[in-house]
Amino acid sequence: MVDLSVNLAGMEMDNPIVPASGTFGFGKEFKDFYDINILGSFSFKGTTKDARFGNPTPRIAECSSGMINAVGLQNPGVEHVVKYELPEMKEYFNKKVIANVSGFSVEDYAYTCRILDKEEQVGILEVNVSCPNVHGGGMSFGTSPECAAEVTRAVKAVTTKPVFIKLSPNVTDIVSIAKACEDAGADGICLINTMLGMRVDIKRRKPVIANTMGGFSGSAIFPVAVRMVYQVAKACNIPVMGCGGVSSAKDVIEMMMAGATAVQVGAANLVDPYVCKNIIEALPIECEKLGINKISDIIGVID
Amino acid sequence: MVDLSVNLAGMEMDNPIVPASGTFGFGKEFKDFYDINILGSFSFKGTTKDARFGNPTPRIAECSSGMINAVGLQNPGVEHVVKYELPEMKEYFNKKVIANVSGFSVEDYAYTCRILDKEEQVGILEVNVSCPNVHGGGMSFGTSPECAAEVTRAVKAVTTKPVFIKLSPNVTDIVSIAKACEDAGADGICLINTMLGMRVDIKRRKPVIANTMGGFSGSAIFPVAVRMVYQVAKACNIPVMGCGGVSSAKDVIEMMMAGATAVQVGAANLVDPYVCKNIIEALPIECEKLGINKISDIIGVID
Amino acid sequence: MYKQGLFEVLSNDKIAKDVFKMVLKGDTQYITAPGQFVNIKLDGKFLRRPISVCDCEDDKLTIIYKVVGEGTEQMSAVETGSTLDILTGLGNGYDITKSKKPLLIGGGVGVPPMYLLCKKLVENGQNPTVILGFNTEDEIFYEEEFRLLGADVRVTTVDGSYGTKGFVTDAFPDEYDYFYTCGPMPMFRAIEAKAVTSGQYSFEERMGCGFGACMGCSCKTKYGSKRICKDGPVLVREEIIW
Amino acid sequence: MYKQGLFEVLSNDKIAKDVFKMVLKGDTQYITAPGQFVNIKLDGKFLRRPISVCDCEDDKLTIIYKVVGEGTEQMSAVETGSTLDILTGLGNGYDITKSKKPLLIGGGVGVPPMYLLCKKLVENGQNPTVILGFNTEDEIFYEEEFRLLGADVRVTTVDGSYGTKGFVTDAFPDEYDYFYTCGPMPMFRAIEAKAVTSGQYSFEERMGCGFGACMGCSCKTKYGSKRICKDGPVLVREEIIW
Ligand SMILES: Cc1cc2nc3c(=O)[nH]c(=O)nc-3n(C[C@H](O)[C@H](O)[C@H](O)COP(=O)(O)OP(=O)(O)OC[C@H]3O[C@@H](n4cnc5c(N)ncnc54)[C@H](O)[C@@H]3O)c2cc1C
Ligand SMILES: Cc1cc2nc3c(=O)[nH]c(=O)nc-3n(C[C@H](O)[C@H](O)[C@H](O)COP(=O)(O)OP(=O)(O)OC[C@H]3O[C@@H](n4cnc5c(N)ncnc54)[C@H](O)[C@@H]3O)c2cc1C
Ligand SMILES: Cc1cc2nc3c(=O)[nH]c(=O)nc-3n(C[C@H](O)[C@H](O)[C@H](O)COP(=O)(O)O)c2cc1C
Ligand SMILES: Cc1cc2nc3c(=O)[nH]c(=O)nc-3n(C[C@H](O)[C@H](O)[C@H](O)COP(=O)(O)O)c2cc1C
Ligand code: FES
Ligand code: FES
Repeated sequence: MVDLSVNLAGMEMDNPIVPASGTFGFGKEFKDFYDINILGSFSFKGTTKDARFGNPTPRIAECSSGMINAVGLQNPGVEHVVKYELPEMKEYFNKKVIANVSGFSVEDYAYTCRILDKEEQVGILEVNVSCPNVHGGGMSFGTSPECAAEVTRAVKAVTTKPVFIKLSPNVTDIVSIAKACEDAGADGICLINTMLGMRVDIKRRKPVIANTMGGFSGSAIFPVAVRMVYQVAKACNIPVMGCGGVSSAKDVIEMMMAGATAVQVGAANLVDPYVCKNIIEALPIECEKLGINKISDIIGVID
Repeated sequence: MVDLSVNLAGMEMDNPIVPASGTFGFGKEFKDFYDINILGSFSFKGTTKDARFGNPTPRIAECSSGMINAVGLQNPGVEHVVKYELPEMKEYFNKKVIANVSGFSVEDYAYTCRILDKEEQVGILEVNVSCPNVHGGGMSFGTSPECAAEVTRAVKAVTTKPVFIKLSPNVTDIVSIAKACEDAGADGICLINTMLGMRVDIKRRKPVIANTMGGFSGSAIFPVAVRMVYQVAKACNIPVMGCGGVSSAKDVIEMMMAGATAVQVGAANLVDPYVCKNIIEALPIECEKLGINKISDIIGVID
Repeated sequence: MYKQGLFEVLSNDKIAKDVFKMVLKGDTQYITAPGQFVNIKLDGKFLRRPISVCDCEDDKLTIIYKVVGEGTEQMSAVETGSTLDILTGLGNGYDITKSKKPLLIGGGVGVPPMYLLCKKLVENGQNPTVILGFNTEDEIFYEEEFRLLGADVRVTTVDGSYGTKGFVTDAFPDEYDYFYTCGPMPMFRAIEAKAVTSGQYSFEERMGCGFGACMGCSCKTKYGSKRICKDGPVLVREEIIW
Repeated sequence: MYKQGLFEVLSNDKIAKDVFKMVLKGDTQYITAPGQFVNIKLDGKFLRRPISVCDCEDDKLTIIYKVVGEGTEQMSAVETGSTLDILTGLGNGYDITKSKKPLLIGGGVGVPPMYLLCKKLVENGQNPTVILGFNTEDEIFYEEEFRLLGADVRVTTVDGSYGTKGFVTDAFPDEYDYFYTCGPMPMFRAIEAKAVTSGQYSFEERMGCGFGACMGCSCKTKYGSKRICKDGPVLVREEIIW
């Protein structure tokens, strides 16, 4: 029997598979497809201080081996999440969940994390720094080491739960940003978020996405994700949660060898709702073929 | 009849189709497939001051909808190019060619461009600033507005031919870099070069590419390319040559609507050697369907 | 409840200009209401393609689709005997408990969901009047099929090449106590201006998942934000913000 | 000269453990020398897959491939009657003008190119000796086919389950005036240590294009850099840098 368990910054997981934020809602839609308790954990929809409708539609565009989304962090706000979503979730998910937190100012992040810190169901706070900093000229927090570190410190100050900073790949030097987060006290790094992309509707002569640009994800971005996971895992001493384009057990193994302790699956859930279940079932078989007895042995084996 | 002609910084082209540097050699291999004089032009293999063998093999990895290469600028050096390749090329290509120039110091670039400036066959100098700056800690010239501008000025000082700076997409803020090049005198911008990517051979537990990482290209990167072409074309007043993931006439139209005056086709040539011919044949048909009489009318029509 | 399943293509035929009818065989038990849709995986395409259920009887599913882009182009070339991966049971569907004399209005490829709806209403003895709107004669399909269900069928064409010349609103009956519609936005606006009763509209939106997980298809309604794929595609007249 | 063409799959059968033989029909006129290869496009894969020509007669092309990854796995499932997009005429191939008593050494999936080479040498009356090296009995293929060409055939297996126990070098004949080989690197090293004549080695490298355009497959030789796909895959012993 292959041992699939991993320890992610103190959170014991039966396996490394984590549906990525924004592609799994609060788990409700997937429990009709399979028992989601088979998952290592899951990261719920990006939650902000206040409720948000998000961007105008169309919010979705198709690409080769991927898609663009411009949902714009639609969510019911942290109070609603704590009052309704988490209690309901308890009925169909009995493991610790990962809380994905977004914000538009450092105070936003701290506010939301302080509330989520009290929730026993939350195992890890995953702080998405890809949002535009409204006090910082609109560039996202994740584009500068200083801003990312500032968010990290603010969040660490209000919680005792492990804090993962989820980084944006749209940067020149991912390592410097990851290191700044580590130095500011982050317990782990999650990467990558979506890449900034755009498609044009050549019939209408307009961008497909109402918001012009959006977040590009899916198998197309896998090589960029593997590269960044590798670079960050080599440079930092905190665990990395890998994400970006994963859709098979082999992809999971590849990302773990590159340095990931756990692996998130995003867009693939939308097109194949069973993908995480299939991966969890295929992992022991693929591991056996490769002579892997304990999956945690392969984390970062690449030189 | 659809008019496919475009004027690229003064260079009149029968159509906007340009095979991208590094995927078309010096054209020799393709003339056995079709008469390459049907092309708008082509960009020849990245040429450096001295001959280079490039990186160790394996240099190639497969990805979803794309590939990674780590050729490492293998080329015979500018003297050899001028002495042998260009004269030979004259026999099978009777249009102006685009000379792709790489370097590892500002002096390198100037040296190579000064020599190529004298070549009547060369219509445009395309300066690839994705190479590591050996005097600048190894970060590529294309990652900072200052370095990119410095290269631009050095090249402009030694040539009267139009100079296009070919930018790397692996940056936080592509617009600031493009604008710095424009301000430094560039006649145009070419983008995007490859994205930094990596694959792992899970059987061998090693990176697939001997050099660990490499340049990721092919249809997978198209949405990132369209986005950057759009951003740069909106921000700059010099023409943009679009590149990245193009493999069909529709892709060409999409990139032109996003702001490109001419469109390069890279990795697609390697898997379908006839792709540029097919695109040139399909373009008038697709244009007609979309009510486009003159392809130059659609350049940057997107708001 | 929704479900992923493999369906065998029994037939795939052109029935009007750019319009194809595909009959599939598979597990249809999750298709529970007219107006629901299915989401179809196509080789080489990342996202699935949402298509309304036109008819569903035992293990047979009928869809009608128009070729408008790469995906539907590819669908039109799918051969009999091949297999498609389809998510079924998506969307709320029409609520058919609302009326005694319903009016059904389908425009273009908004016609297909009207068929199963019409069938159910006829079965319930609800006596539907059906208006099918097209631009021109060569686009018309399914007129005869609706008639065979026993409905009062009116066809309109914008250019007058067949049936009543004009828009669907030019063929409105004098009597109806409720309406159901699916079709393009301009048609919806015309109906909104003319209709005097309550009714249900079925909307389209570009979708990520089709089953409520991604928030790709949200729209604002008077009662808050709704997902077209899960809380819709059918919205009642009273909640819609135009 | 090379050429893109569509080939019809006439058969695709398993002939040994993980090893398949595929016979294709199409325009083979660009295949001009044994040791050349073809480059096969597979649905959903970005890069083509290079496979040696095993046999080529009139419009029939035979290849033999081992399932080692996703692409070859997919190839093994290709059905008879379907069509593959293939580039043909790639690579230099073996130069067969060099010898009177040649030795051919194929290891594993290095065996296939030896077949057409053997055929040509026999046709020329060059009396080849052929050594086919495998790890174990269930991997063996084509022994009989080589015998039918009229060659002196020796089979070796590492575990001794069939033929001579050991490596190909354990079955070297006393007399040969030249050698041709294709197979894995360790086998090449053993040959290099034992062979006393000149010869030709066929190399493998991960390829971008397969026709000389991308510089993806370069290797250093004593006479400068060469592209395995175009200047190779066959290199002569004297130029190789080990
Ligand atoms: C609930 C619902 C039911 C539908 N029922 C039918 C039907 O019964 N018959 C029919 O012909 N069409 C129907 N459509 C529209 C159909 O989904 C699109 O025409 C189809 O997806 C176009 O795909 P394509 O690849 O040919 O076009 P492309 O433009 O190449 O598609 C690119 C992307 O845009 C999406 N897209 C494009 N147009 C639409 C659209 N109008 N609505 C939603 N997504 C779109 C595609 O799904 C794909 O993700 C329905 C749409 C929805 C949302
Ligand atoms: C000139 C030449 C001739 C060949 N002839 C034969 C033959 O006759 N029979 C046979 O079984 N095999 C042959 N091979 C090897 C064959 O190309 C690979 O086994 C095959 O490409 C693996 O593809 P895959 O998708 O199954 O493996 P994957 O590992 O999934 O492939 C991933 C990528 O790596 C490349 N790759 C993987 N292994 C190799 C390799 N050994 N050499 C080159 N590229 C590789 C693939 O082409 C693909 O681009 C030859 C290779 C070359 C270069
Ligand atoms: C529809 C959609 C919504 C997303 N919403 C969020 C979000 O709320 N918070 C977040 O951190 N990431 C969000 N993401 C990013 C994913 O969590 C993930 O980082 C990214 O999609 C890359 O992984 P993938 O290629 O597997 O999709 C979203 C992605 C998609 C496709
Ligand atoms: C094998 C290979 C070699 C390349 N060599 C060069 C080069 O020498 N100079 C350069 O500027 N770009 C080079 N590129 C980048 C391409 O010109 C192009 O910018 C990039 O591949 C994106 O386009 P594509 O997605 O169409 O391939 C190379 C790309 C490939 C695939
Ligand atoms: S398409 Fe995903 S929620 Fe509707
Ligand atoms: S594979 Fe492209 S040059 Fe050899």
